[in-house]
Amino acid sequence: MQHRVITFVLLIGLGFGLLALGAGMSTWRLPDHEQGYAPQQPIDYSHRLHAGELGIDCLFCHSAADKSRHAGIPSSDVCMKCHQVVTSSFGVLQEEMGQAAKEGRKPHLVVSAELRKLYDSLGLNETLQPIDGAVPQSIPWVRVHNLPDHVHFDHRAHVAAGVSCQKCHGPVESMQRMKQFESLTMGWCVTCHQESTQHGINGKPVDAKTDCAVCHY
Amino acid sequence: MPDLPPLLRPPLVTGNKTLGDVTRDICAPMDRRPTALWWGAFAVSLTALLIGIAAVWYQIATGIGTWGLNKTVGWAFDITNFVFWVGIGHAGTLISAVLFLFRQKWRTAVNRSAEAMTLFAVMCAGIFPLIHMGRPWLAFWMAPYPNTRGPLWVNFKSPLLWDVFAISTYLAISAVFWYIGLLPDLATIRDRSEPGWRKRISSFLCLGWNGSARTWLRYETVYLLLAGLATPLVFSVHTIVSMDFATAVIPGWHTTIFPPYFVAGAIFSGLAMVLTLMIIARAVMQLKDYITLTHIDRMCKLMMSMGCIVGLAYGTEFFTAFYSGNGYEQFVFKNRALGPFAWAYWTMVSCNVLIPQLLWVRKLRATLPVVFVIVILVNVGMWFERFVIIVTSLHRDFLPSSWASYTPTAIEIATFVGSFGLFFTCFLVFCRIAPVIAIAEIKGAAHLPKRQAVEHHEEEQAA
Amino acid sequence: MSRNTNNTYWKSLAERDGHADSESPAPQRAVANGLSRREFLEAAGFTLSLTTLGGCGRAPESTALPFVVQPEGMVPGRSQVYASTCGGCSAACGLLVGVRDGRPLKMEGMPEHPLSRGGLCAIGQALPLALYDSQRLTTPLADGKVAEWQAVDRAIAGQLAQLKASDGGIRFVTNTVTSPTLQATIDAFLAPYQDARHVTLDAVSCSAILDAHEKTHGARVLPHYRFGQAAVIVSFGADFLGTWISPVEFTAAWQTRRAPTAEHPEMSYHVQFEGRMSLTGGNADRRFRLPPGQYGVVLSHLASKLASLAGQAPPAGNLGESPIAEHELDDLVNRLWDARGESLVLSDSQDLAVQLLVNRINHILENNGKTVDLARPSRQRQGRDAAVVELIEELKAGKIAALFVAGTDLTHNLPDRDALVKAIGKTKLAVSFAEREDDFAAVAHFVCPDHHPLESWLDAEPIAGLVSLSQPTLQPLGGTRSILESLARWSGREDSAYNLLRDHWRTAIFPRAKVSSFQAFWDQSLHDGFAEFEAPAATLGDFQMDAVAAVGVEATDGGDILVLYSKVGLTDSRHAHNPWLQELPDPTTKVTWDNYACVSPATADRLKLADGELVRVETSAGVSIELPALTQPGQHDRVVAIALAYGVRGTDRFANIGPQWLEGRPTVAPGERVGKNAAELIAVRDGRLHYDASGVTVTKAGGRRDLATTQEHHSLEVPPHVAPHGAEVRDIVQATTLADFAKDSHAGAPHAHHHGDTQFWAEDHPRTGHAWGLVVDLNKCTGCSACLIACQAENNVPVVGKDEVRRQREMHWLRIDRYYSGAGDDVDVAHQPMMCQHCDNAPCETVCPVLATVHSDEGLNEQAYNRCVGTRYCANNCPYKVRRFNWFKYAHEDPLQNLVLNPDVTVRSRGVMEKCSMCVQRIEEGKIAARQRGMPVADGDIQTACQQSCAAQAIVFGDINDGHSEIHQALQNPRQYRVLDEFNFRPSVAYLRVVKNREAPNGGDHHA
Amino acid sequence: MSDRVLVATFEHEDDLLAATAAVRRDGQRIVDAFTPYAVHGLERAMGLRPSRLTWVCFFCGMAGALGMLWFEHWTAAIDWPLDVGGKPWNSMPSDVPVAFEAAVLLAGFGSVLALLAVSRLFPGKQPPIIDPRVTDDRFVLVIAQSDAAFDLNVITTQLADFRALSVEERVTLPGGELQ
Repeated sequence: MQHRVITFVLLIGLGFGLLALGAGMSTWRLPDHEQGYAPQQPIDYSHRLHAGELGIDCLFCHSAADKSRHAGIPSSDVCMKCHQVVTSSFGVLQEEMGQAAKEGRKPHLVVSAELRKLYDSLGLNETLQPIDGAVPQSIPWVRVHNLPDHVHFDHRAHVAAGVSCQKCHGPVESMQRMKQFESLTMGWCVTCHQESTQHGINGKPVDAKTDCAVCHY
Repeated sequence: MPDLPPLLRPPLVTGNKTLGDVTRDICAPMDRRPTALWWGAFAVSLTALLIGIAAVWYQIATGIGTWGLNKTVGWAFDITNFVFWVGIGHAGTLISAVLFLFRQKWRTAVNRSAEAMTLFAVMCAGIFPLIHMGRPWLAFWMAPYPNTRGPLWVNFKSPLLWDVFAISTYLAISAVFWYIGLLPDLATIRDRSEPGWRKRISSFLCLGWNGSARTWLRYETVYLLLAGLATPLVFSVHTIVSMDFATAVIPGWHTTIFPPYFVAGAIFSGLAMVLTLMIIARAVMQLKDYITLTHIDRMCKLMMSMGCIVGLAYGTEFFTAFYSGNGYEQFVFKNRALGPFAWAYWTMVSCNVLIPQLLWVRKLRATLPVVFVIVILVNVGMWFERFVIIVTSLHRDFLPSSWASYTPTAIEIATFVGSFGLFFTCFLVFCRIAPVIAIAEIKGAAHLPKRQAVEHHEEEQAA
Repeated sequence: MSRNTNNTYWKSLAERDGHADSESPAPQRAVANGLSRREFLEAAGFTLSLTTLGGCGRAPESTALPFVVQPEGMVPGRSQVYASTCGGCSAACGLLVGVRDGRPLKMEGMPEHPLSRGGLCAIGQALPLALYDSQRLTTPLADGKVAEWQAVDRAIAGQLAQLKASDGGIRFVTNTVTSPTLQATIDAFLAPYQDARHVTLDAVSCSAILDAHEKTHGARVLPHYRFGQAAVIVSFGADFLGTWISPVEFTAAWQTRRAPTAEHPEMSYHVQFEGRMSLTGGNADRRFRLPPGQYGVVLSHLASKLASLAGQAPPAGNLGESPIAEHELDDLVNRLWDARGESLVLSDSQDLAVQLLVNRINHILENNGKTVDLARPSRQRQGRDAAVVELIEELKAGKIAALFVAGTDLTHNLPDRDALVKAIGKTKLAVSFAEREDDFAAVAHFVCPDHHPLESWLDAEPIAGLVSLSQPTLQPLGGTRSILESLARWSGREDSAYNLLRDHWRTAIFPRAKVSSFQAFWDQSLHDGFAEFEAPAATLGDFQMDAVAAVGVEATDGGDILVLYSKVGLTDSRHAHNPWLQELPDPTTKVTWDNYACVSPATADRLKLADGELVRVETSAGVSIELPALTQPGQHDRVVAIALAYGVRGTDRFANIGPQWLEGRPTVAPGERVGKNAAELIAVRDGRLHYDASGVTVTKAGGRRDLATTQEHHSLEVPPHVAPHGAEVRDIVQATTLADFAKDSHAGAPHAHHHGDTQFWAEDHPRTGHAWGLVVDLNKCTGCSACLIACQAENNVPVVGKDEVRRQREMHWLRIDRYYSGAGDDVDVAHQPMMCQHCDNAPCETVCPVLATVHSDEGLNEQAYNRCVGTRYCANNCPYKVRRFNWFKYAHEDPLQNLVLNPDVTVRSRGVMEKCSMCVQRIEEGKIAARQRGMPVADGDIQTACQQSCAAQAIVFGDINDGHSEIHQALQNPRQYRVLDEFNFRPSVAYLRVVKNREAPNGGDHHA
Repeated sequence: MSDRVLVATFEHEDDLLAATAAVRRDGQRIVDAFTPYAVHGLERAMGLRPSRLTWVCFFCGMAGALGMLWFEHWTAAIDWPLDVGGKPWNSMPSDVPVAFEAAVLLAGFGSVLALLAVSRLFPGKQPPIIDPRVTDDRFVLVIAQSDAAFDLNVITTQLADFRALSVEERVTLPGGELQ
């Protein structure tokens, strides 16, 4: 009798397990299948703020996307183009400005915690002046979109063909933390290539080849 | 007409056995403790198997470079062994299925062990295509399963893929054929065993066989169907194996004669291996009454005729090359006979064509030591046939700049030895745990004269 | 799985649900109907493991580090190309350095360069590998120990200060210095000292040519040979296509006259007299086997016959008996005479008399100023052997106090090493500038390692009036220092190499250029890589007839004749540390990783030698060397030829270069080096270093050393005992003679072949877009093997080591098949670059079970490495045997050396097949670039690595469907054929037939 | 529902055959016979119809062949047409071998599984053993007792004529399985 029960429980377990597998099929992944990957970044950078609310063009920061196979992660000096001046959120700055006006003093420099990390990495002190002897360091961003070494994806070709960034990267402008939106598996790539060749991109006919050597060499 | 039938057809089972005797005799080896001879053979086989496992492990861990292959000779021992074992695997099905279809009752003495041999030989064969891959851990890519690569399936134009399907189908069907044949005997074991592990296992495995006439009827139908399926299958498998070469462009491979040539060769080598095992089993397992000299005589005749077919194929190959007017083709065959691997070629010709001619002599067919030596030589010769086809064709192909030689490494030889280890280990274990002769079948066949009488009786009554 | 850290663990379901009785016994049977906790957990664990399966497979986190400040113009992932000058040898070819993300990766020839014209030899291609060599010195050494630059500078300055006061000699030994700045720096460095001299020692000296010109023209110059203007070329031993002086330049010029067309069936006539079988000899139209000692006799005959034609007095002295038949000589004389001013006679002999005769003949033929340019002489070889010989004497006499050696390995390159080392011990100061601790550096007091050429500022003036710049392409990897800086510092000026160079250019080069702004001149030169301007004409005297005398008898003392030569791709011991070059098969012998004694087939028969059996070669001076023998067809029967630049100190590092496994054998035996140093056999005669010697004895030494050869069968002829009637010779390499070609431009095509395109199945694959193809002109291809290294560098082809090559497992995607035909004097050599033929009916594709190799829309045979499971069926079924299998995991453990890997090409893992991809990464790059421009791919936009490197411009790549492309034209060439055409594989690679400028194909018995 | 049956045991197949034929001629219903091997002629004697498993085999084989042919065509020519060695997208001849193998595989497994299903054979099944020697050297005939024509004595005598070793009455389990 006891064996019956064990068998029964095992069967239920198996059923639930399979159910879990089946239900999670869309998120279920083989090794190297990274859909939904959203690692913690060294700086809590928000694409929603920059690309969404502020409407900064993708190519402003990822300027190599139409020049190189890598879109490129912006160098710190690109950040400093704005953040030389913008040191904290607008509201905080405004508040300090108002406060200063009220107190009749020059506004203090208000630096947000996240931007402080940027300035630290560049070796800048409280007043954003270089610290003597400090060597500026790169910010160790965590790669979100990883393709295996045997795949050669070239941003140029896709940008030139008019593929929108969101096609592969998803609605980046709404992402607080960057995540891998699509599966980026070979099947996903090939399907898109086949469909693009059939239907064109934005009405423009393209010849998105599905030869192996388009990606593998 | 008292003595006439036995003169025409010698009895399949001698010694005047009853049904019970048959059961007891055949099950006896399973009940006895293993003999010293068995233990010795098992120890040797197991050692060989372990050597093979070590070699394969080392090869997979280190790389195919541990074999003697090179840029020109990409296959040698691996595929030679593969074809060799597949070939051996053919006689089992042939004896079982083809002879069954032709109502050759004498097959009952040997079909069980021949089928087991098939199974083990195909297992040995299957290992080689697997381990010969550069990345065997990706062997599952050969299977057309849905994957993350989207619409990328497999290449159904590749003979190697045909091979995958052929070999796995063959292994599966052979295993089923063997297992289905084993069902009644497993029930016999179940019913005569004392309660214990053997009874438990056999009653689990015999699927609840109870000897019902209705089941027997369906069973016979399915057995016939399986035999009918296995017969073209066995031909298709070696045909497909031969297509690995025949559809290639390499001179010496690219030959339309290969399918029949390979099938004949496979049967030839398979018969040789069955005979080898039969002669050993007969001596070791005291089955003289079941495996009679008649059986061996017939097997010898069959084997010799196959040898002649193979010889004809060798000649035809040369003629085709000569007649083709293709210099590359002609060269390959001249190079086989006179080139650096001439020794292998002439070993093959002597072992496969010349030596079996001795079997024309009836006296020699009845002299078991002689037959034994001949079948061993045929085994050797058939191994060399595959070696010659593979290596001599590859080592000097189109561009003389790429000509190369081939020497096996110790790892390769150890792997080869290991395959024998696997084969004999499996076979020895099989001899211990399953009836080596199909009990139910031989019972059906042994009492042939009586039943004929009954049938006559019935027919008379019907009339 | 996320886990709440303040989990409370419940003991039973009941407890969790709040019904737990505090006194409840240990819950052995917590679940009612007899299911124990253990059993429950088993079941639960099983379920859990299934669910976790869904969450598995997260790759380890990797970071991406952007620049802090992105350098202007730099785009990550894009190559930048810098014009520079090759520092591989003193030929100073133009170089384009491809730099990717801060590291120089790919060397390409500079198409605009007036000398190399886009070609680059194997050595140049292999430069980056030497750059990323972890065994290069990174610090100076003092007495063999790591030292600080300051300490070394102080010590050397101290020594030098003492020397200034004393009369001890200072000698500065270098190889030929083509750099004007370095020359000026050396001169400036030596100026303050009383007895200071600069001695030039070349790895292979051409001293006799300069000495001869000193005698005949009154100026010690090396002529600039202009092969492009020569209709008749007669070379006595000079391997000008392979190793001699400036082979890339010479090949580029030579090939311009090697392409006969149906309309103009004309080409140059190239005759080679030589003792061994050189690369150049193999490419000659007519080749005579002549030991070096007999050059003089033959030249005397030629000179006297030509003199009489010209109505001049023959050279003084008696004519000996000519070893060459009279009618052959007459024929040659007539051809030379008819091509007056368009002919060229040259020799590599170190025999002054021979070089004088050469000068005389060129003088008679009015070649000076045309094919032999003395007005703008070459500066690529300046060695004066007399000075070297004098240096050795001085060293032995202890007269030298300080010895500086740069760019050459003094003790390795000279004979009698032990005595020399002892003599060097007498100096107070021995300084080496070597990049690695070479033989001299090991005995030097100080080693002040110079930068690798790719790390340093330098210049070069290979031909008077052609000055080129060499610029650094990355920060020095180690603590090395430019020789310019070191010398300036010891002369009291502390400045960077850049400033030193620029200053010299401002003061010395700029004035010659006759332009107004130095900055503009400098910028332009730096951009172009070179600057060309009128050179002041060299002051030459009238031709001194008296200086030339006929050579009557063979300069010999019997016995066998030794010829020392440079191996193509390994001309200098400095390159012996480059595994690409060590594994580069010699273009003629196809041997890698070793030097050996080449003997003729007759000698091998006589001594009963098999390849690899050791022979002992002993000179009359009693110096001997033991080397494995190699049968070399076409070699003179009395000649034994040995390559220099082997046995280099430190090459024992390669012992474990290949895969390590049970039966693997080390590439270099313990305690040995790659090959043996044959410099010990160099003879010093008449104040010159002679690379040939007579009176040598060759004996079988017993024992063997297996040679690693990439080719085992050396003829297109199958061995006679297995040859089918009518198919004894395979028409893989098709050849014809100029005479036949003039009559029928399709001459040489086999008759039996079908020319229809029979296809058994539907043509499902029209090539509507691009159709990539390659055409190789076998008549231009010299076999120099630069393409092979270019391919290796471009495509991350691994080095496998000697043992693997011996097992026939070299990995080169592009190989050069070499076939001999004929025997004796009539041995012809054919070179055929063989790479994946990208067949439209590819046999490899059909057999791959997993679709790892399929065809692209553009006619490429693609290999997807990551799909490959390694059945090797494709390689077996490849009729051209061009597929290469990764038998092992080839080493990529050296992180520094990995910097050389091309990020555009996947590094292949163990167990996969690979092969020529027709540089598909470049095709894709070209297509993407064109798409960005919005224009179609133009012909020439995309070049394969092999095509780019080819000095002979023998390789044409392009789009066959483009009616205006060069390849489209090439395919219309009547010489075009495809290998194994009769099998209908439809290769995308075509070859152009060889045309030899002669009347009849070589006669005599064919030799396998 | 349980039935009473008559179980007769024989030593030779000839006796079984003859007894079966005779009992059936007399209009008795034969439940089953149990033999150590396939006794040829028994099915005729018992009046069993030929098995229809051949049809299972045929249809499975056809399904295998056609299914595989379609699959091969779909993968090679429709889902992702790849140029393999210049061959046409759909090169039928090369599809034949695998289709054949698939046919054999499906036919073989189909018939065997059908056999097991129809005969209710499965691993671990513990069938009632009517006589342990039935798989050795005994032949057993089971005759239903419920029939109107059944007369125990007549049949027992008749069976004794055919040298039955024993004749005994037994009761079947509900569902008709013999006990």
